[in-house]
Amino acid sequence: MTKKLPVKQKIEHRPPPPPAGPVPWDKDFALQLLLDMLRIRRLEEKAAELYGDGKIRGFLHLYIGEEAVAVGALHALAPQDNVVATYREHGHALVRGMPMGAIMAEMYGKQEGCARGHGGSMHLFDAATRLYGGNAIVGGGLPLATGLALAARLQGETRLTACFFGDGAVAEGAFHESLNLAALWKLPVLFCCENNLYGMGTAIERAESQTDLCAKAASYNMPTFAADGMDVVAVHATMQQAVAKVRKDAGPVFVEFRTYRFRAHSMFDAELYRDKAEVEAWQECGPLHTFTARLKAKGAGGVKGGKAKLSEKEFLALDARAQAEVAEAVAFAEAGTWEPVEDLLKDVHTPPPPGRPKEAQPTPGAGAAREHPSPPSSGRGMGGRGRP
Amino acid sequence: MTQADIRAVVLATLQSIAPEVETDALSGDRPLRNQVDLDSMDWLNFLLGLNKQLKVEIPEADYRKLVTLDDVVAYLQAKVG
Amino acid sequence: MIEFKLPSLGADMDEGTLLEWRVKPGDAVKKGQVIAVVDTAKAAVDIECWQDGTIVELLAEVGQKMPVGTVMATLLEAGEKSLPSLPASLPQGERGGSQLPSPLAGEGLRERGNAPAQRRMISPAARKHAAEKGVDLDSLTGSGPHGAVILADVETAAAQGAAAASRPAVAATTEVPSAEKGAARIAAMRQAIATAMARSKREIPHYYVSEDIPLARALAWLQTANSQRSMAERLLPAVLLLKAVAVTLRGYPELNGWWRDGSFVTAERSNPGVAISLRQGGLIAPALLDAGSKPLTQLMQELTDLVQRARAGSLRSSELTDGTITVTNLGDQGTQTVFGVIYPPQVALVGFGRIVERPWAEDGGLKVLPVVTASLAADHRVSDGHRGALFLRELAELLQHPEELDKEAS
Amino acid sequence: MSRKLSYREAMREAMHEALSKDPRVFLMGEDVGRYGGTYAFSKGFLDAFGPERIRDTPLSELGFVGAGVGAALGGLRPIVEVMTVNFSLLALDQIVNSAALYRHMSGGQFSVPLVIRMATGAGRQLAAQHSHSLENWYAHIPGIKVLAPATIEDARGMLAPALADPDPVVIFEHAGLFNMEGELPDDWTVDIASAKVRRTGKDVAIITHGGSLPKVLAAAETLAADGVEAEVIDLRVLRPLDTATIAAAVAKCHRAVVVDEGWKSGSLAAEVMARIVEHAFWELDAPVARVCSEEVPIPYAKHLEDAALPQPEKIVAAVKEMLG
Repeated sequence: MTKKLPVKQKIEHRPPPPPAGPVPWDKDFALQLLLDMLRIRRLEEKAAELYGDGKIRGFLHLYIGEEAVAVGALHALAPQDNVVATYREHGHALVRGMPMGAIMAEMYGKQEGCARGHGGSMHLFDAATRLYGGNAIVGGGLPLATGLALAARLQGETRLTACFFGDGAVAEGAFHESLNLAALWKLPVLFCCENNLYGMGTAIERAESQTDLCAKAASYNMPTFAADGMDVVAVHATMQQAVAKVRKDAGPVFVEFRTYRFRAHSMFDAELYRDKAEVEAWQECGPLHTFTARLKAKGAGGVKGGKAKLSEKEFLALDARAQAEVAEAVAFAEAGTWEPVEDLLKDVHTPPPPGRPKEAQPTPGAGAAREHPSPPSSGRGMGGRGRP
Repeated sequence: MTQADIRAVVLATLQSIAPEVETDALSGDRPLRNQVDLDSMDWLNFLLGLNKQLKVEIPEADYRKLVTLDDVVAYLQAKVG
Repeated sequence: MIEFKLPSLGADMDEGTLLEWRVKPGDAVKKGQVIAVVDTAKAAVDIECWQDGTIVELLAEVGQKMPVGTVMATLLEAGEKSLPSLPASLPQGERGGSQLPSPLAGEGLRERGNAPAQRRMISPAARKHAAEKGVDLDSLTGSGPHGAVILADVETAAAQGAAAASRPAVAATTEVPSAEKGAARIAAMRQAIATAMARSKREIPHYYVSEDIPLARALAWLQTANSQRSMAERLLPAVLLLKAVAVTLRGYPELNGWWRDGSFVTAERSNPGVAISLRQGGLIAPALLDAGSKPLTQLMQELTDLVQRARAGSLRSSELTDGTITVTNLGDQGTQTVFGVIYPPQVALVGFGRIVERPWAEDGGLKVLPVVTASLAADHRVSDGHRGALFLRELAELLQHPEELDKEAS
Repeated sequence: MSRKLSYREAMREAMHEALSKDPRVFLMGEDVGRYGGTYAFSKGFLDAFGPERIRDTPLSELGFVGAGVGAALGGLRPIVEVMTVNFSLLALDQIVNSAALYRHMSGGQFSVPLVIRMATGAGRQLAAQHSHSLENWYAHIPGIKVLAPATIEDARGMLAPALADPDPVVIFEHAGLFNMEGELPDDWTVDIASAKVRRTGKDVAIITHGGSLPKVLAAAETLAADGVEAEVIDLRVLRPLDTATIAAAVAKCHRAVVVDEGWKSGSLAAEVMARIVEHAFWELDAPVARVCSEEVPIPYAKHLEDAALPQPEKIVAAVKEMLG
């Protein structure tokens, strides 16, 4: 008896038609998400410029074009949830609540950065918002997201773990092993695949025998969702469903966001592997301007609501806010300081616990708050939540 | 002893304690210890030196009268007579 | 056979230059006797010998700069049989840096082979080469790191052995102008302080506590005492403070001693090192030995003498190494409070600011009193803030009973 | 006669030559084809040799490195490019448990004529996960040969003998060398068995390999200005080590400093020092010293990364301390 094999999808390299119609949200919420997308875009444009100036070094992977995914998805999570990200994670860190100054200072390599300048662009970590990195080995985050979910389940916690990774990671063994474990053990992991069609310079159809990534995930016996990653409304709605599913079924869910990166893989990339026309077609459907155009033309407030439209003035004010925040973050990073070379060997191992509690002097950074992070603060101070 | 003689002894004693001091540059009416770095031990040795040179006993209660170079010279002159 | 090595006189000293030998071969020396004067980065220091014995050979030459641990002389232990053919009988001029192999020296020094604890450092290459060339390694002075005998020493000895032993190697000592020397000395001292203080801040987890101490009673007592004394015998408040620190330390052994090789060693006596600033710049902290058990008058004399000798650059080595705690006293020209940096390997430092009249609340009323702020910087590896605070409290209490400090002359 | 060439061009030429000469040779790895190689080592190869022989792989290191082992067993001569040593950790099982062991495990029946190339090293502010120097992990394993070309000549010449070798050969190419240019003599010859003296001297032997070689040569120039003549040994072959050349240099100079970008504990430097003690102990005039990376994950910030890695100044200081 032969079983019918799933058909290999012809992967579409053209973008889907841009979303239309009114945005089914309160205007305030819509503007909040628009602002977050603007914040990511302006931050990264500045980062690219600063890279050229030599202020930022190493690898710098920009998220430009993919902003709708992090913004739409992360706004569907609760503060107590865990987030595991990749090396293309500036947006995730920012939306999750990390101060922009701490991100910028980290990229500068200053000790006011979120990781004291130890990690740079690829390794943003923030215990306070439960962001477990900035993982720079493709697929490296999936097993540990599975373990975070295992810890939550064994400790009776309600948090889920959202793990972001690219389509390239789907080819790694770690993907398959992690999905299998999570499904086998019924762990609350939300596997969020940011499918931008290219694993570094290799198009997905050259890397995957089955380009329908949901079909792969489904083979591990877990629910799957797919959404247009260029449409923040679709991303958010799909993510909400997926989150609800994980919480309800207490098992893993796979979500694929179809998206596109407008810039090179990293700052070093001649982009010989894709057509200029393809990039331009996707840029036409950029998440920022399609969402903005929709808000301007049709407004927000849902079908029945007041359909409050976005004015150009409002948009410019939002953009000015984002740009001011970036300027402030750059100033914060510029004013930052270098960790003394004498501290080079610090944090290789966890220091021994301080002596008898009664006479112990407070030890910086070893407080309970770092082990059990509090939910993200609503404030957006410039790196204010630094170490003592 | 003339006032000039006493002044010369005072300056010589001072110089034996603080060799780096330029005695010409000292002003007579400003507190001496603002002009020369003398710790308590130096100050004691300075007074002790004057005591030896001029055979003048200086009670501890009088230490506070000796602020400027002019004070010291005047005090000693009164004692030497 | 005893090897007399250049001692380390502090965390900041790693080499010294021999200025003078105070003994010659054949001299009997007593424990504690000054046998040499060595110039360190900080001062010219008298070097004491720590065993009774007889000088056999002076290995270091005047003007020679050597690392700490260099064997400067050899001594026969008291009672050790003296050999008639010791190199002590050789004229000194012939025992230059080159150290020609001498059968006599070989005989006498080979004794040392029986004491593995004092094994000399000889590089494998030097051993191999010496065996090939028949050079007696025991006769060589090492020029390598830490005084190790290295290949070059063997080669020099072999070459000179071949070139006939007639040329005495006299080291030409060129006189350096003293002003230049002074500048170099200051720079060297700065470097030494930098090394010691950087090490302190790097290695010692300091904690700090401070306490304001009313001194009305102490100063009044001092005034009365001084009014009956001749000028030369008058006491400074500093002496009272030093004595009080030394006496109080008896109950706080964890503040009095040294951190060595990863653990704390308590000192039996308290020898407060007195921080003395030098006129040309820099700082030195020689110790007032056993200050707790000496009468105030004697302490005052010793302090006067110590300050004078520190400034003249003639301290004894034990005064530089035996400090068990440092006391820094800013005196009446200083600021009100000082928090010091511990001088390793010590584990504590007491600082006194300027004595000033301050409003003082007591028994529901306000008075004006002379007050000094005492601070303690101490090593958290050894003691805790709680004990440090108790120490200062007890020190404050003791200073309210100055007459007892004078009695403490057991 | 000679011509000027970069390390990158030399490596590219070597691969081009291998692919041209032997139809059994093929190149496989991430972005080697359409992208032209992550470091442009295989630019133009896809057009020249076609997609069957210039094979782009998914990000599946364990899979494609293991497939290389299988292809070698099956009669081909694969060149497998692993983008960096950092990602080779994902393929470690196939390298250590398959490639290295097959010959011996099969009682000599199956050899694995495989070449694995990978970039290695730190120094470009790529932070902890992208800055490893793990050559010594591979050099620990019997059954594989480990090479570290650090000159234009070696970049040009080591691949051919590696491919000719009947057993697996791992080639470490330090990313800091790729843009280095140098003269390639027309009559170059390269072996994969010996260490080479890159500079002659008499006062101290400095033993190094890979990306540390230019740093050591710079340090040697500084030392020369102070009258210290350093002999510089480039190990080139990290397994098996050329003990004779090391021992000869120590016998000549009587002092040795080992410079290795790996972390000190359990480093290749430790192995070289052990060999010196085993084979040249009686020639030593001073304890052997080493300059390695500080024992900390490589930090991103430049001043910290610089402080963590061996530098010419550190090498000069180590030599001077040794000389006393």
